[in-house]
Amino acid sequence: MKAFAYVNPANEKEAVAALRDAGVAMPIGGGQDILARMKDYITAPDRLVNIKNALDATITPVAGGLRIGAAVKIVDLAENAQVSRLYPNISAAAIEVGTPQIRNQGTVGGNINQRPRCWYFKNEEFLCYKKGGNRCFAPAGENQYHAIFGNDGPSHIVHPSSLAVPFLAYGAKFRVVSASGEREVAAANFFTLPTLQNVLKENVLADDELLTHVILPAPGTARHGHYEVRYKESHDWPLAFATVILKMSGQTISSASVVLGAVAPIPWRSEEAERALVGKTLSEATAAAAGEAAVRGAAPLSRNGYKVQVTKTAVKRAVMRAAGLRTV
Amino acid sequence: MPNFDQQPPAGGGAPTPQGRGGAPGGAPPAGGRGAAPAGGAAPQGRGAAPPAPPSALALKYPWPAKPVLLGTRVKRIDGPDKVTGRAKYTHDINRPGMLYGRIIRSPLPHARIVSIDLSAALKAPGVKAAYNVKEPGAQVMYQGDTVAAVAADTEERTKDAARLVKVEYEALPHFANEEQAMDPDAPVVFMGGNTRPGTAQDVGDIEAGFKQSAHIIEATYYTHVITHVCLESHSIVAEWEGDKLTAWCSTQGVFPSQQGLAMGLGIPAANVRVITQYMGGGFGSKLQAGAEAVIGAKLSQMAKLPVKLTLDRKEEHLDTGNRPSAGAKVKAGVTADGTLTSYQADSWGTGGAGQGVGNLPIPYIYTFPNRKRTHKDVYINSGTQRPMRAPGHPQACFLTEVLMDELADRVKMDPVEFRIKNAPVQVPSAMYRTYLPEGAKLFGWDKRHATGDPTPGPIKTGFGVSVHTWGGGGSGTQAHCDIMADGTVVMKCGTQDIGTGTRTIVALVTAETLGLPITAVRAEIGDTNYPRSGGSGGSTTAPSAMPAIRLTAAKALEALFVKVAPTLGVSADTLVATNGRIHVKDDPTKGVTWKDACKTLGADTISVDHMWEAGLSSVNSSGAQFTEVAVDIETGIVKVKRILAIQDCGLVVDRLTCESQIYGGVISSMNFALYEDRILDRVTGQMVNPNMEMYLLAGMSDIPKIDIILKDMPERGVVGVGEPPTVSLSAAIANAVRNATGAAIRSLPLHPHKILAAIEQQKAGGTL
Amino acid sequence: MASKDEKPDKPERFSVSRRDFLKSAGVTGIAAGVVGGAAELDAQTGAAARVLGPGDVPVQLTVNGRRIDLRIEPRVTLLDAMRQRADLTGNKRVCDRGTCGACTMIVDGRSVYSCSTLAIEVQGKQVRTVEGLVSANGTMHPVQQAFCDQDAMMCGFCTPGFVMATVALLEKNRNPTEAQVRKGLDGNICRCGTFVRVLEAAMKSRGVARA
Amino acid sequence: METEENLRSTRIVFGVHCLKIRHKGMYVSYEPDPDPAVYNELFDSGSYWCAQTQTSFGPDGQPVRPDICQGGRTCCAL
Repeated sequence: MKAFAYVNPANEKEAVAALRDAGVAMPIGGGQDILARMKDYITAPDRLVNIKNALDATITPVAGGLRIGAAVKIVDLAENAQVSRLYPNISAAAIEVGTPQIRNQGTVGGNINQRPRCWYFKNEEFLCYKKGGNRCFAPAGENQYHAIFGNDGPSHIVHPSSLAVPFLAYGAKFRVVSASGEREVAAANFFTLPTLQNVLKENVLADDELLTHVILPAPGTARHGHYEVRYKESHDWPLAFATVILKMSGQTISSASVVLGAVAPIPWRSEEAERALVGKTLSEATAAAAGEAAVRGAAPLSRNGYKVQVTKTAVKRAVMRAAGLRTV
Repeated sequence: MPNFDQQPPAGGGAPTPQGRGGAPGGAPPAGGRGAAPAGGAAPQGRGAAPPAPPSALALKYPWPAKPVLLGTRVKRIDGPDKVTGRAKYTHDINRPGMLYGRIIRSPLPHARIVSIDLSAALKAPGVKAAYNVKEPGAQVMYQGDTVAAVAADTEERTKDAARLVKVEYEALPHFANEEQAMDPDAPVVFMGGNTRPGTAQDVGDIEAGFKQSAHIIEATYYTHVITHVCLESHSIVAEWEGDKLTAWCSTQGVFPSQQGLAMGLGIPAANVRVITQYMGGGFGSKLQAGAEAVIGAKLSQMAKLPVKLTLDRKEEHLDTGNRPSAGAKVKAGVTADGTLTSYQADSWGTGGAGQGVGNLPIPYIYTFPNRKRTHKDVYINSGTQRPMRAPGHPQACFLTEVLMDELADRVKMDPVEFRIKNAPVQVPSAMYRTYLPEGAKLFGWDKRHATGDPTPGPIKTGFGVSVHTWGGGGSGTQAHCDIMADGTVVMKCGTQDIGTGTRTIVALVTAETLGLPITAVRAEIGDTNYPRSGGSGGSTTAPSAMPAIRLTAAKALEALFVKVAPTLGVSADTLVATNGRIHVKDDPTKGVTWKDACKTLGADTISVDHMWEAGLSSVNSSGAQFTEVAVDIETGIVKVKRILAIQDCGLVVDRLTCESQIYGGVISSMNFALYEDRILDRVTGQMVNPNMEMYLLAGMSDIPKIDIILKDMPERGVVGVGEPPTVSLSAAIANAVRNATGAAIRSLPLHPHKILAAIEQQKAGGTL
Repeated sequence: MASKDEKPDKPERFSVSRRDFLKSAGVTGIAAGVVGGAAELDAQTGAAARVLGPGDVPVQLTVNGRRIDLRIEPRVTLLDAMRQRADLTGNKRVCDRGTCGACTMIVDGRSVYSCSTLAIEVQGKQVRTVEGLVSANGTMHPVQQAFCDQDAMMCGFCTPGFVMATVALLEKNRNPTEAQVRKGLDGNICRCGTFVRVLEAAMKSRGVARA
Repeated sequence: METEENLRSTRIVFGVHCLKIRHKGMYVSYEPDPDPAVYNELFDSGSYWCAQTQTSFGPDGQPVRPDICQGGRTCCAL
């Protein structure tokens, strides 16, 4: 880890000011992702700005929804009664993040903004697009955990955030501040598919901006289902997961939100699956059809074709959970 | 210590009553050695030495018929030190003025070093020493190969300085996997060739055997490379006083490390003292000092200050050994009634750069009367293998035991019944004919369905079984016992405790022999200043050390009897020590307490040496493991639901720590089957998962219910048990997955992609 | 040497200049020179947070109820500060990347990976290491005793971390179910394979008096 | 004596192989089996190293193995 200077601002204003530095300044939340990257010299800031004391760490009701501070610890999100009542898929995702120790340290903002888990990105030897290099090692290499959607390149990572997926599905907005003001960005517009111009990042956050809040609209009456497929039950990243929110009109699905995780460079909304659900009644057959629809556009790499089947299953089972059906 | 073949065996052999029955790789008692040299000629070199007759002491002190402590559940004596953090491992040794060392390693799998520039590093803050481990012009043969080293006053500054070392490389052709190395068009990367034929065998007439066969299976089986992942990384704290080195090493052998450091540094072995009081995990890779220890000691020598050099996790994955891969293209036959006929295999495997897989005892355990085998060691540009927990056996077991289930299916026999039919002759070290039916009954094997779970739904369950063997004998260890006038007992032995409980059983056997509680004995181990012992490898620690401890304690006790006897007015040979007293054998009232007995020593101390003798230990063990798994056929995820492990290890010394080793072996085998995988990028040859996040290991939620049946065979003496229980579960899991899904599972690890592909293949036409 | 179906990289001179790798993380500007010690940010930013380091700075910690004063760089982790500067070597460094749990300490009542926590960030918080579980009269914590009784260790290198994770779990939930215990200990890895007995020890420790 | 068997066998023979070659079997205390096939099987993990370099490469940078550590290399000590 390269030596760095450390700033511990007390509020948003100080924090964004501290991010402006002649060298490279970066925010540190729970630190669970950035410190590991710094130890591996993937990231080498000259200054770390602690945002845990500067940003909001509370969960507050607003307009029938919730406003979640970026400094809220993942454990506190997972165990929050309002969150689990209004947004059960967020609780379901949060309790599966990392390990107890990671959930105790990691923050909501850090989870959303963490860098890719890709093993090429995370090893210094591989000078890939995301490290300023001129290639992605995945297509010719070991791509068993890489993307099956959004694979136009240049990078084939999967987005690492578990929380981003249900946030997007629930229509969250992210509040962002910088020295020059603040803005709100819909979660749906926050994450970016890689292009040669933006490949160094996974979202629209500028280097001097901080994500301060996740603002969740009132969920209305809905059915919720979340399903993660994990190789290991203990600490592991999902092979694929799906979050499903269904609004019902009587026995019929009137609207559906289906978002997939760990399958694309961004949290991946599946409009195909949503279309397969709307107008249908809840059943295992509907769920299976949604699963099939979800993967119709999949474009796997050489060694991750199995993730198509895994993703199909995750969608099917998430719908079944929303329907209150037994999944296995 | 056995060394070169021409040296006569030390100590002689004490054949166990059944001879060498359970030797791996073939059918005891005669013939059938899996990898016996071709042609059947008697190998030259070592001759069969007549067993040394047991001494009078050994005859007088066999293992007690009615032990007080032996075989009971005795708590680890160093448990309190470990749970409180008081136990000092090599990583925990902090010496005054100590520097931190670090090795600069090659990022490339094969390259020539063009230049190394240490100048910036030498000028960096806090740096006290740096040197080239390899000189320009030399080649690095794998990612992680050593290039240079540096030491500075804080670890952070050492890492900074290491990054200032500028190395220029010229990349050379490399192999990232066996396929690339075996390509006939590949350039020659390794001296002696990229592959090399290994031991062959040709026994009987395989063609005749195939002609008798009602069914023949031809298939390819494969196991992958895994790394040791010792939690305490390979490390040294080196401190010089003049030309004498004291080295705290995270090692499985203080004496092997002493020799390695001496030869690596070019100094007399007598000038090296190695200490290993606590050691954080050793599975074979720590039997040698390793380059890392020599480099740490050199840095210390150069800087004239103590140096701590602890490898980081990435270095551990890259350059501290691995378990080699093993594959075999097999053709095997069976008669209609389920008798094995012929086994033909072309096997291969890689142990990395210039190293092969070693002996692969296939076919494992079972008796194929006709066998023909070729083997090819394959060299790739990865870190070199080091012995890993039962070398060759987990691989050979998988390659054979999966085939056995497939053969059983062909003849429509139950896998347990089929194994019993073809198991080697029943002897105390090969108890398959007993363990298989016993385990089947306990496990509820009668509930096993035929191949392919017929129940609806995505979750399919299946049962699997596998058996194993291992050596685990001992010899040679020496010990020293002091009994002092105040009653203090100290047993010293240069063996080391790698977590198996050696310190505890040294104290336990001493206490048992002296009739004392275990708390009355101080066990001092893990130091080359103590009497000589071997490395803790090959499951030899307990069978080597326990006879030495027993007899050394007995010799000390006899000396005490001589002192005490006159005060009791009896002759020394009438005395025994039980329950904290020394008394006449048939009259417990005629005696004195231990403390009073020791007072007769006056100003004297009893101080005796003795060593291992035959008769108190033996060799070879056997075991069987059963498992039930659940396979989600829509995701390919395998969950192990429960495990039953039956294991013998001769005389059980401490039941509690012995069971712990079996649990550990089983879990390690489960990791091998399901999770662990050293993954090299096929293009660049660099490891993509050199950490503990992407190199997967089971956590608490992945651990199934595990039942252990520990067979006590006191009449056999002590047999080591560190390795055998880690051999067979991976094959049993694969068999259970096959039983659940009906799909052929012929390689590890059982990653979801493989399971789903196997199911697809089976649906598309099947492989059964 | 790549396999036939994939184009091998041309052998090339590979100069290990690390600078290339560092200009890569989606960041502004180029690496600045050494930033001075503690200083005020300049006026144009309008903010007043102090910049500490990158050199040694005073760091005051409360560990096991005892005050420890250190002068360390901001980059020093809590684990390394304890192990290398305070001779509290009970908690171990194994993966050093927040995965294995051997470094688990309890900070303000919650288990954390001390390898992935900066020492400078736990000032003002209550830090507990495995050494702090033993009472003043030398009695082990009931969880430590249970680990000894059940032989919930082999080499013992993961043990302090498991003990701390178990204590944190039971302080949060006095009577967890077996499933909760498993999930609560999922952040720790044992390579010797002592999980069965760690689970037994944790289950036996349920409801025990707290430290 | 360089017989074909010596070359194929993993056994290390004094007078044939370099004195600095090491393997696991040399460092564990094991009652030597009168049958060399058994003995060598048990401890032929296929892992060899050089006592001088403490790696699987000799001082000349070439691999350490019984079949190539038998003279003819500058570093061999027979």
